[in-house]
Amino acid sequence: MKEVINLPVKNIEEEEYHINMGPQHPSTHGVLRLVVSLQGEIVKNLKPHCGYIHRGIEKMCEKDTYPQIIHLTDRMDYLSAHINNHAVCLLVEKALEVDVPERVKYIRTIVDELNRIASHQLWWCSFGMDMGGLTCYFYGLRDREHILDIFEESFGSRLLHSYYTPGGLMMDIHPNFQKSVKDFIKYFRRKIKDYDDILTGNIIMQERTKGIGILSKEDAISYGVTGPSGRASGFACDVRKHHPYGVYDKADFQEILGTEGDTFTRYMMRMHEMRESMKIIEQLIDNIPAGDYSAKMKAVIKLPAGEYYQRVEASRGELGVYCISDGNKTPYRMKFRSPNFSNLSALDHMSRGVKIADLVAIGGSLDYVIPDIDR
Amino acid sequence: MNFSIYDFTSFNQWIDQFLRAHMPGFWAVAIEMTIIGLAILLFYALVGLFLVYAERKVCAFMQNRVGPNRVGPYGFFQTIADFVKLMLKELIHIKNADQLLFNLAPFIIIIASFMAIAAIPFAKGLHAIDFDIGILYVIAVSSLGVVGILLAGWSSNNKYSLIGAMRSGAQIISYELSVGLSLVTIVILAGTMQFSQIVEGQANGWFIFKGHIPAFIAFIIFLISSTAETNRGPFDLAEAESELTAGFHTEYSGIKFAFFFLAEYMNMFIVASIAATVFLGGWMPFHMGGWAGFNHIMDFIPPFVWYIGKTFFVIWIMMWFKWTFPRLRIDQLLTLEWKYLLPINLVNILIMAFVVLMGWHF
Amino acid sequence: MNSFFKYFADIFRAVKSLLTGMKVTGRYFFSPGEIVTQQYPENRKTLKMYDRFKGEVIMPHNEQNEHRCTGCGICENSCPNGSIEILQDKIDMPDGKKKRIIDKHIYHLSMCTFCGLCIKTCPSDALAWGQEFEHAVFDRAKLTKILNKPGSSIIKDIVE
Amino acid sequence: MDNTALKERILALVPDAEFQENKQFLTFIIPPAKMHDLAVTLKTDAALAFDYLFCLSGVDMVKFLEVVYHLESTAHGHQLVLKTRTADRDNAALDTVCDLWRTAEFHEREVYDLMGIRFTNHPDLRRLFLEEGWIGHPLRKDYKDEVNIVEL
Repeated sequence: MKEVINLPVKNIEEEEYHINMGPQHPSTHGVLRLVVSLQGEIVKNLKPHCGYIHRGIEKMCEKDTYPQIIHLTDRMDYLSAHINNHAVCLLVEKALEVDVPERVKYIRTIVDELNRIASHQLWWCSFGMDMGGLTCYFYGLRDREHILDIFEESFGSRLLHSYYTPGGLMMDIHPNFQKSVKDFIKYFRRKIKDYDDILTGNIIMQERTKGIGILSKEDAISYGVTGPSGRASGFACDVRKHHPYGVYDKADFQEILGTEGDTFTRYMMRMHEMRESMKIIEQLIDNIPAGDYSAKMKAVIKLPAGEYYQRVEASRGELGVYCISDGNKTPYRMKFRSPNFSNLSALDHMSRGVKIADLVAIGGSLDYVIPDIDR
Repeated sequence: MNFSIYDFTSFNQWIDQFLRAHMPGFWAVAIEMTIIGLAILLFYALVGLFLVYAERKVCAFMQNRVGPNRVGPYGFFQTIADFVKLMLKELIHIKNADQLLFNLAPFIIIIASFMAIAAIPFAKGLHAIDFDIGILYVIAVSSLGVVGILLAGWSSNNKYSLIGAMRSGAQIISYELSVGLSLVTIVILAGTMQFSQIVEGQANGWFIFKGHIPAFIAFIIFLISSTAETNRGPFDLAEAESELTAGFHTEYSGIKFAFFFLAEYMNMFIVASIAATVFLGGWMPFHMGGWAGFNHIMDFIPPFVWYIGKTFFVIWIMMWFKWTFPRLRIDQLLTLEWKYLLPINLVNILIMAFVVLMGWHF
Repeated sequence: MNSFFKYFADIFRAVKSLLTGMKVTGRYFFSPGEIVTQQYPENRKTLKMYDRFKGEVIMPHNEQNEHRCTGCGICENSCPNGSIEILQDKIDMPDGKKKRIIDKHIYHLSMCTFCGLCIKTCPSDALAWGQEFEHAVFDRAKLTKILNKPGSSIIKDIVE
Repeated sequence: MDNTALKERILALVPDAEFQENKQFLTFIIPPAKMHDLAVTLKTDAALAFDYLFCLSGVDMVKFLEVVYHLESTAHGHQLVLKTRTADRDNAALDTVCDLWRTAEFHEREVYDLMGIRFTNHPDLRRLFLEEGWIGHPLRKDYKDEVNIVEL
């Protein structure tokens, strides 16, 4: 006869189990691993495990000259590559006290905003996919393709451009640039209605996101959640407004703040931001002043010894570049305060007590890009 | 009215008499059953393959894409190529999985959908078996599929599969009610549960027109709840790709996965046929009262074409749902059923009973 | 009574929002003119990349098989990944001096990140972007290219 | 509060804080023992209210290891940079600030992982990017890895 094993009696209702979401999971948008403790379908807590795509960009920067760093920052948050490059360029220009031509500032601002729209389009379509609406994905990519075409025409590549250089730009914009940007704005103003029709107004989506994953303003500040996600909680953190760079001080745009701090507000923030970005581009595109596309720079850029910090508003939040120079042509220490890194740290706090499906929605609304977290 | 040109009854009787004249009755029945079985199997495979192709094309057009267009003309043989690929793929052996149940589950699902197809009338006289409780039989058999899903989820020894299976269980138990009750609404109007008589009853107008408002509401509810019952569209929680990777069939590969895949499409075909038969007149042509010439032209379109056309129309609507809406969450799914569909359905039955009682239908 | 109306208002609102979404997909279903897919291998003949497209680094040669590279090595230094290697050679000039010329300009396409620093820093504009983008090969060694063509020489009037 | 008032205030709170010249930010070097107390005051004092820690970085200055805190007050808009140093390279340990600014939890884990500074009282101090059992801390200047780091 078989021996009867007395297992310890557990209350099944309270029993927790763990599942690994990722590193290969459709909704982690890359190689992020979330160890989720579940009780039934309710998330009790989760632990993010990063580092699957850690390339040591900060260490590599210590070996590279300042123009060479640009091609590394491209690859941090690859969806806002221009904006990352902008941060490094501004830092070098600030350290050397170089005055870049107005034309460069205008072009950089316009390209940054185009990049932001492209990034938010990809966010929108992948958010739709996280929610289970697969058609959204193709509509988002369809419209993003137009921006990538503009980029390809002017800068030669679609995703990782390395277009900015310390002191200016790699090359001047293509003669067609202004026309194609204006065409795109006209096109996208028409197509963004599809986005609202198919996802924003949808009752299923609204019911799934309203009141889910609430992050209070205090928590948002404490966790350093910035960008659209932080602004959804009411945290006025738009670097473009508070520490303007480029020609953002000349453009008229709103910093839209939410109050709820839930998934739906984060969604709406990005939808509004796309429209605000279009507004900025429309104001600037016709006023690009003539001039040189780069300031005169020395062949070998050496930063004076000291510490520099530059903040820019990347499409997912505040990107900070902290550089310590010892006067050489390579930085002594380069630190990137990446927006996704801080945003991810709040995921555990936000997703306690929600269902797995909500966890996916919250993750989608935070819009994390894993290479930016791991660097 | 006269459908004799496309009537299969005499043809069937002729085969039956021919066989019985040449052999004992037992053998005749056995041969008939084999023929019917093979015919349904062939039909099943063809429809399954076509539906996979159709879904890809439909979703591609909705998403501004072209869809499959490499294998054969307009990519028509794409699904056959896929099926060959799936047959040749390795069957992954799962450690610590319950092997018996794990291997059994795909068959349960496919047998359940196979059994349901037997009762569906494709044309006059063209059905495997005409139960006098046809609707009840189909509801009962089609809900057997959930057993397969539960077994698949349980035996895979995978938490994603288990969550998917449990979701599916809750979902199908709830939505079974709505499917049944919305059909009951029409049964009240038709006064029978036999499919052949339901179709005959729609000779002078489909039930969705005859029963006007309550029948229309029942049709909508049937569409929603049958979409849910086939684990499709916005109700695909059991295999929620972005949450559970592939839900209950995460661990399946090769031909076993193909079984799940095929069964999903066949279930869709079955519920669409039921919707077409019960609400849209099945193989009955479209007739307008008083327009004799028009009705005569309609009669010349074969009933099988009518039936397939209506079924694919319903399938197209279900695909339209799937490729438009985001997925529901499990609590929303249950809220929709218990707070909205079920009460509306019950009231709707009362209204229908009242309408029939007062003779307010057409 | 209020909640009764709210119940039906909710249903109405929900159905309306769902129909709005279905209108969008339905519209695209019936308008095949909106299809954006490129039929890639079929449209090879008409497919033209933009002039500035960064396909690969090339060294343009003129009809006399002459290029502009002096072999100074600035591109090699400015490359962040070491994807350029320059093998130099010395030749005797007629006036008795030795002159540095390029022997092989080796370009590892597999390591290139297309940052464009070599092209930007080149003092004699010897390098340029090529529009070729079909780089897939079965052998990794084929991705290592020698940019100066065999037997080529430098254009006469280039001075460092 | 403008920078001069802020400077006086910090020096009043921590008299042995060392002021460091920097064009952009008001920078102080704080002795490690007093760092946490100062942080509590900075966070809670209504006039200071530094509630937003926007960057926390570890720096290896060879002679000592340094942690740099970039602080901002969302209410007042003033910014401040604090640094603490520890000369002990083998058992570097500093007080955590993640009880005040929750974002520090991840940043400190990153610094621990890549720079090897332990943070006492940190709730979950594990390596963040590298696997458990990795030898060495890559961002240190004396880190050697012949296999993975290719010198050009």
